[in-house]
Amino acid sequence: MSQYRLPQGGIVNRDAPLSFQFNGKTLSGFAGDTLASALLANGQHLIGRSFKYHRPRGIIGQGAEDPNALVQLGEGSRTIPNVRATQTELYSGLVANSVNCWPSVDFDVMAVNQYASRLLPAGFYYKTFKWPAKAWHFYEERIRASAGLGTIPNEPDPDRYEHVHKHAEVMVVGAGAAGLAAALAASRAGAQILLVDDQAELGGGLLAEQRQINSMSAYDWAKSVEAELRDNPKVQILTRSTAIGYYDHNFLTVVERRHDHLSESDREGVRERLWKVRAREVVLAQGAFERPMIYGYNDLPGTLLAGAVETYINRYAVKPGNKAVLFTNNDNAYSSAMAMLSAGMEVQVVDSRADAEHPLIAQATAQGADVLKGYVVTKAKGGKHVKEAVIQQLTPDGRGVVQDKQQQEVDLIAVSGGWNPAVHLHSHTGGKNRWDDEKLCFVPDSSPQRQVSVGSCNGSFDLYESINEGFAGGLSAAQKLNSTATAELGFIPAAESETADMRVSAMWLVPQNTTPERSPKAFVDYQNDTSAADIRLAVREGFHSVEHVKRYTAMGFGTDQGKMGNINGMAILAEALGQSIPETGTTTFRPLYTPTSMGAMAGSNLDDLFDPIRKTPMHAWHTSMGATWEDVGQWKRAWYYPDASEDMHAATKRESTIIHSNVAVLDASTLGKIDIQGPDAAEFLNRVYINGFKLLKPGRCRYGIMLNDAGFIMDDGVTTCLGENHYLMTTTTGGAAAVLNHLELWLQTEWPELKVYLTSVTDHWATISVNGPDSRKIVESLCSDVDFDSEAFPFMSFQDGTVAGAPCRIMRISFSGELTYEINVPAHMARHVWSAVFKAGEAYQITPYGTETMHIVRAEKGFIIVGQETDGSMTAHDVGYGGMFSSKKEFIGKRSAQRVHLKSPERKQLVGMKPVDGKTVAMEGAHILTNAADVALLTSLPLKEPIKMDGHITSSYYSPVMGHPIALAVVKGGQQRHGEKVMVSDHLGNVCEMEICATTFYDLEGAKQR
Amino acid sequence: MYEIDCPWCGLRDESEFHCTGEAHIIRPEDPYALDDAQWTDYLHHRSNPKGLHFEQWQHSSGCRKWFNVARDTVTYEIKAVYKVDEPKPAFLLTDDQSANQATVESSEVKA
Amino acid sequence: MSSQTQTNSKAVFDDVTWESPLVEAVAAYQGNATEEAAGVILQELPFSTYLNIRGDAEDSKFLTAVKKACGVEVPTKPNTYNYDEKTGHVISWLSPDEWLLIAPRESVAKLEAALRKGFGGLHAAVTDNSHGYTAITINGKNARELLAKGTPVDVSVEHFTTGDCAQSLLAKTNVLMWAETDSQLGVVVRRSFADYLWQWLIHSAQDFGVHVR
Amino acid sequence: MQNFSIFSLLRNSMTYHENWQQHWRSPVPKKQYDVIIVGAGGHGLATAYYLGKVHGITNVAVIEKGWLGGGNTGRNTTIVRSNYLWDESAHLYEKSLKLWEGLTKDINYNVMFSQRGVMNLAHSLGDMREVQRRVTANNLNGVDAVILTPEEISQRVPFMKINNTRYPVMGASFQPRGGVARHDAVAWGYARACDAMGIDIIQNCEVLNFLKDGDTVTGVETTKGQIMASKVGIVTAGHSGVMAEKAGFRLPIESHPLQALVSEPLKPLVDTVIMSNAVHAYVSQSDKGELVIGAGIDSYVGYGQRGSFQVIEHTMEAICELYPIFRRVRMMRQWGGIVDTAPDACPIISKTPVRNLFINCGWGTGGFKATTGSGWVFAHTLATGEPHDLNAAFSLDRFVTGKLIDEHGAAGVAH
Repeated sequence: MSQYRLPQGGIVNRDAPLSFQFNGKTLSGFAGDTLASALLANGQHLIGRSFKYHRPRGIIGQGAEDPNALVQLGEGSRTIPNVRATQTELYSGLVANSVNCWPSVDFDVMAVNQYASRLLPAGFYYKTFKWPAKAWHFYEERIRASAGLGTIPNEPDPDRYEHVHKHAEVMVVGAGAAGLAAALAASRAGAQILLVDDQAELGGGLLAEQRQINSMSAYDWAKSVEAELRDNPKVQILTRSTAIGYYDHNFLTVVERRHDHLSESDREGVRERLWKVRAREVVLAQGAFERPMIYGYNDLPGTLLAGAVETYINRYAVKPGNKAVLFTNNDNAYSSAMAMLSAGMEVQVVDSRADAEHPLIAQATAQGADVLKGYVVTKAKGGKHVKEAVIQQLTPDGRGVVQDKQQQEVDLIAVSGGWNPAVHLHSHTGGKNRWDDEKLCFVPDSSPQRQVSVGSCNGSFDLYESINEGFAGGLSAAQKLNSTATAELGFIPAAESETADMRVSAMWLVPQNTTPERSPKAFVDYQNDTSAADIRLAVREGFHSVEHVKRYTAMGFGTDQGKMGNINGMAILAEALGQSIPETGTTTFRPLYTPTSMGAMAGSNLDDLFDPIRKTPMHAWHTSMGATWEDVGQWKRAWYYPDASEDMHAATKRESTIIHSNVAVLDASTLGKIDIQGPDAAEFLNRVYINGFKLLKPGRCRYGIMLNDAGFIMDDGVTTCLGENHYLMTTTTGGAAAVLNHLELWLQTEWPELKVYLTSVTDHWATISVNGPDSRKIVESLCSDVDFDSEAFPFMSFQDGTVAGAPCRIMRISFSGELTYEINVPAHMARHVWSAVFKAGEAYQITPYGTETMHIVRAEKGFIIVGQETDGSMTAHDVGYGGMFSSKKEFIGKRSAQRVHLKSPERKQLVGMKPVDGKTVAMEGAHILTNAADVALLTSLPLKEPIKMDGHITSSYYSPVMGHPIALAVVKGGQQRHGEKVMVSDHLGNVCEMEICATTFYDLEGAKQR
Repeated sequence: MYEIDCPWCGLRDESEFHCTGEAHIIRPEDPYALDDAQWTDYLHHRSNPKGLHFEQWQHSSGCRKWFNVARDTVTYEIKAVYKVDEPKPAFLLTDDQSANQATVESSEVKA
Repeated sequence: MSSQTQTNSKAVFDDVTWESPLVEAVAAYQGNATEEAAGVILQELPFSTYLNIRGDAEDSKFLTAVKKACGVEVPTKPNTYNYDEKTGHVISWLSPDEWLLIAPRESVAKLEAALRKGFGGLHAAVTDNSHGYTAITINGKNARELLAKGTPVDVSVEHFTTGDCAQSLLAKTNVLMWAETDSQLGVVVRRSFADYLWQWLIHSAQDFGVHVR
Repeated sequence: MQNFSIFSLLRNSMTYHENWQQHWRSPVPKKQYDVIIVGAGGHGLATAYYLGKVHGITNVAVIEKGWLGGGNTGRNTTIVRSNYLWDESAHLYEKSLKLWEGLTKDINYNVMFSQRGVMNLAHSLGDMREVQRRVTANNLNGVDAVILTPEEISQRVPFMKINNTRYPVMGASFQPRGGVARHDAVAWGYARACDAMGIDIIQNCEVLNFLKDGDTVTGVETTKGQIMASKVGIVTAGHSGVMAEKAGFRLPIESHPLQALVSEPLKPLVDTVIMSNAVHAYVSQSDKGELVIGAGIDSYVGYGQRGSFQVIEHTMEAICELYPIFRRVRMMRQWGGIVDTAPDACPIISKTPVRNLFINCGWGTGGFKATTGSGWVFAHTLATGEPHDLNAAFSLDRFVTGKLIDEHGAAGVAH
């Protein structure tokens, strides 16, 4: 066992040794160790290198506050960059490597930066790397290569993550002394509780506490409270779980680490679970972070926070050194001195307070600590580990140091600059903080949320005071839910404990014989190498707001987000500005409390579950026919049906030929369908469509265009009058949800007096669209109770009928321009009818067709597709449907359509286009040049000056039935330019001459569809 | 992440709702009596206040009804939830606001 | 709520083959545990009748018309349902003027006609949406934990008990959830989203052990 | 103004950097200026800079209620591109891009403009049509743009999941000259250059009201007293509605939270900017090594500089789906800006109903990339009293005439 592991004590499991690897060396620790405590047990302090100067960095803290102890954990697809050794439970087979150093952490090439550190102050990169003009890319390459800490895994993550919703009456964050007391009170008061703690074991600081509570050891008391809580079914406890974000109305996110503490081979199931908690009341008990002391080379490995040293000794049975200096400005740190003494270490206490007086000081002195009052450590010496502490006496006014120095040989400097309450979660939703001049820290003040902070995160650092405050906080939370609730603690925490009213006096920056600029670098942000001199430089250059200083010096920008040094930095800034700390203020506390994996924040909605795949009843049939698919919103639609030898062009050529010659079938089930019932149904339709619907008789259908209130086209579709006061509206696939919302918004908020009800029936009906000259024969052969004679069953009408045994609605609506019978069948029976149609059509070479062919044939007829011919900026006039504009009635968009620009002649209007050479299929999105001569400029891109354009091609295909390519386009003043030849250019720079023509190419009179 | 008290379904998570902009924007009785500038005031201009805002929300994944919410756009506190046909809650209005609310209400009552 | 015995997701009625939206999914996405060991038991209830009813809850004529037509009181308390053991009819509250009547497959025509007749001069409406939905029962000791992975509604036993229903999000689709007993719940989902939701349920229940009945 | 270069850095390191002067003064405001600019964000400072540099007007005050560069300039995802669809937008954003290319030299301040290319992914046929239309229009408007095939995308971003995913990547528009810049440096660089021309930047000074003579603006009432000017320009982004109300006119603007988040610093891997409108997420990697990720806006009006978790959740789903190797990478910090969006997602750089009072707002989620061009055209508008050709189309009264420039209309979902 190494000389740093204490022979007894701590709560590590000594008969469960665990071997692990650090930078290729095999070491060992115990179950219950963190990677940090195990490394310290092996005398390994040096972990990594700092960001800018690549100075050696060692373990300094015990949890989320540590800016230095970052490692690349694990290898291959399970590697995680920038993991904190202080937050990593040890497991057998753990592999960790230092980050941001090459070739090794001991011999890092980039360490040369330290010697150039005078050339690299804060913000140096704004001042240089500017010559020659375009050279930034060259410098950036090298800067980026040296930037960043860990590396991103190069294989996809094999693990699973998930989200869970949780509702809690009282949520307690943190299970230290205050948190346990709060949960105990709420539990006894009968509330339903969620208790969350980021450690594997409940207790927090109690796990390293030597004092007694309720006449038992702090550890035993913690275990007794835990036992009572676990016995109460209304209490849920989450360990290894961190509350990472506090959002409005008491919504908190908690990430539970489920198996990162196990060896890789033992891991199974979900790796991390994100709890989405809605709590009626929240009690925050997250504790506090210790502040460092800011003196020359205070960043050398072997420098630790005093509280962390106490924890390593008492909880992990590891002494981080043998001969220590404890440099403090407060009474609290003396318990750390006693811990070191009890571990057999030599301790020299350097207390900046000449007038330091407290029972703990007497106890420490009695146990052998030598205490120097009114002294400071001005500098630490050492290379990759601290070797000496330079101690000097403060001048009587405390603002300077006397000349002579004491040099003390040490292998550990424990520092304590006072404590910062963890006000992060309190502040996430705009909670205010107040500066406490006596405790020298920011404490939580008001908050818009139903929350209370208790214990040291509220500035109540004394153990017994925080138990009282925790219990009171938990009870008051429970009483807010049930005013009659009561609870008793059952004992009085040592009222006049000798550790009460501990004091602290300011020592934000240790004075030196010279100015901070000329003395050894004193670090405020250990990860980003921000020194006190950098803060003063920022002020000198005009950066006075704390936000400016933070951004200019990168203070608090690291992965610890300034948990350790930010307040010291703000104090140094206040001093430089001649202001108080409250006047200088803090930077903004933001989620995430501690870095959290993207996988946990994303959850399980990945791969096919990323977004629903909506399927029509015939989905499996399309797959069996080898359909290729197209995403249309959340729907999958069959795009085309290639046989073995066909590409898209060949397949659509076949499909669009047979639709005109024989018969072809489209699955149109994805269109939106809205059932409209009520005495004011017709009036309602009149108000939302540009054309009139009051005269539409039962059994008849009518095409309508819908504008938004700004007068632009938002959707179109056919509406059928099913009976008196009963209509069925269809919408585009993509527009279905938006149209239903649009209609409901107007109905509920603007026209509540209209008696009409809307119900979506999109999924109730499947739509089998049978197109082509032979369509009638096929449908007629399957339906004996409908008279198919074109007088009895004319175009744009519908009949109820039984098709292949199923009760259907047959509609004579056509989007292909061919004779079409659209069979609407209740969805469960759709496959049955679909198969019957195909069986009946075999003799006529019946063929399925997809959206690509649908696009071609509707373009042959000049039918628009909302969202392709239109883009939210087109009016009904622009697409040639001005005639449908009813002059008699008011409708949505009509007033806006009268605005000047919406009637101007130079607007883009829908036209047909065909290539002059009769062969070239123009690209969709190709643009029409205003001046044909500009074509000559297109040889050398990018153009020096923009050239004028008159519009673009919205749809473009080869049309087998026409024997030449056809296109639809929107062109300035297009309706008056038929016959004109224009030049068209696409994104590849191809140019072709095309002729503007009417939008309808095929069956101009529309005889076929009748 | 808001929690909104739907007038019918009670307290529900924000993910079930959708905000569709400012409330109490009354469609002019006769749009054609307005010139384009006045029409634009109705169509596009919004108060967009930094503070108390009366807005429309839809319980899109629940009962699908619209309702109004009075919310502070800085602290995100929801001060009141009320139905579409109800006036702005009086306790939230300053004196002059409640004065012009009275006039607005009278014009809002349709024939 | 399970208003009829389980028939598999493909069946023939009056010589017409009916297919539920989960005919492929039930085959493709199997459970990973026996019924006894499973923490979650999933089962589709295909081919029920789903009639959407709209009307004025304050109009007693409307309420009595519905009661007369289907034998179940119209629930006026938000997010509750009424269930008639005898007929297997259920009416769930959807919104202040909207309800969903769920009944056995074969009673759709009779019920729709009776309702329409009852509504005569009233401003009320009935719409057949039977083929637009399917239902999935979610039973077992981990049923509520599974739902909590996908819906923000509090589905704990204390707050979502027999007689309660709620429209909300489940994963990325809208559903109508109902609680029958402590360990028997279910969802009604739109047909085109059913395949996705089944996949999500199977994926999210794998750690509890899921059995498909 | 001390010149910044490697030589001045060397010289000052001799004296331990004690002799660097402040980049900008914090002067007591004068009583009278030629021009007052309300808002010392990127656009406000750029306006002042070009007023001085191009139009020789330096008797200018830039008044800021907080700390300069503290609004959206200091909290955006730093993307710079000009591949917009409509001619008017493309011309204005291209003007900005050309100014970006010379900015570091112009203001002698390294804004670290890194032209590493910007990719807009297409996940459906509808997206591909939009890409083809936009890239064609870009080329004809003098904007460099090409369409990348899935294979070409894979070569540049090998770790992107292109296939067997819910919405496969079918292609992308790519603008090689697009990229990212260091946002704080833009505000600080402009501020320093303005100060050097004698322009006063007055921080911690809130405009409480506008002073008027009839319908003409004559100055502003501030927390530091009255300051008069013959022309006033409002450049307050998310707070434009608040300012307009004080000045007595209304805007077609709503201010929404726009959230973003950043990962821990990592060794460089993402060398270009990747945007995906369909799945609402975009990502680039900063020079410090952080993955900078942007989300969509929250649907409600919000001045709290924070948004709802569901937006972050959806963005993380999109990033984890597109880049499976990122799932174990850890996010460090999330925040929000206040973006003023107009109904057609285009800016308003225009005269207002109040004479000599001009407004520059409505930039929505696209403000940072336009900082230079916006300042340049607004300086012209303030100096001459009339909009420049580049911003004439972005007038307030376009909402009255209906001549909207709808930048988010083009991506409507088809059939």
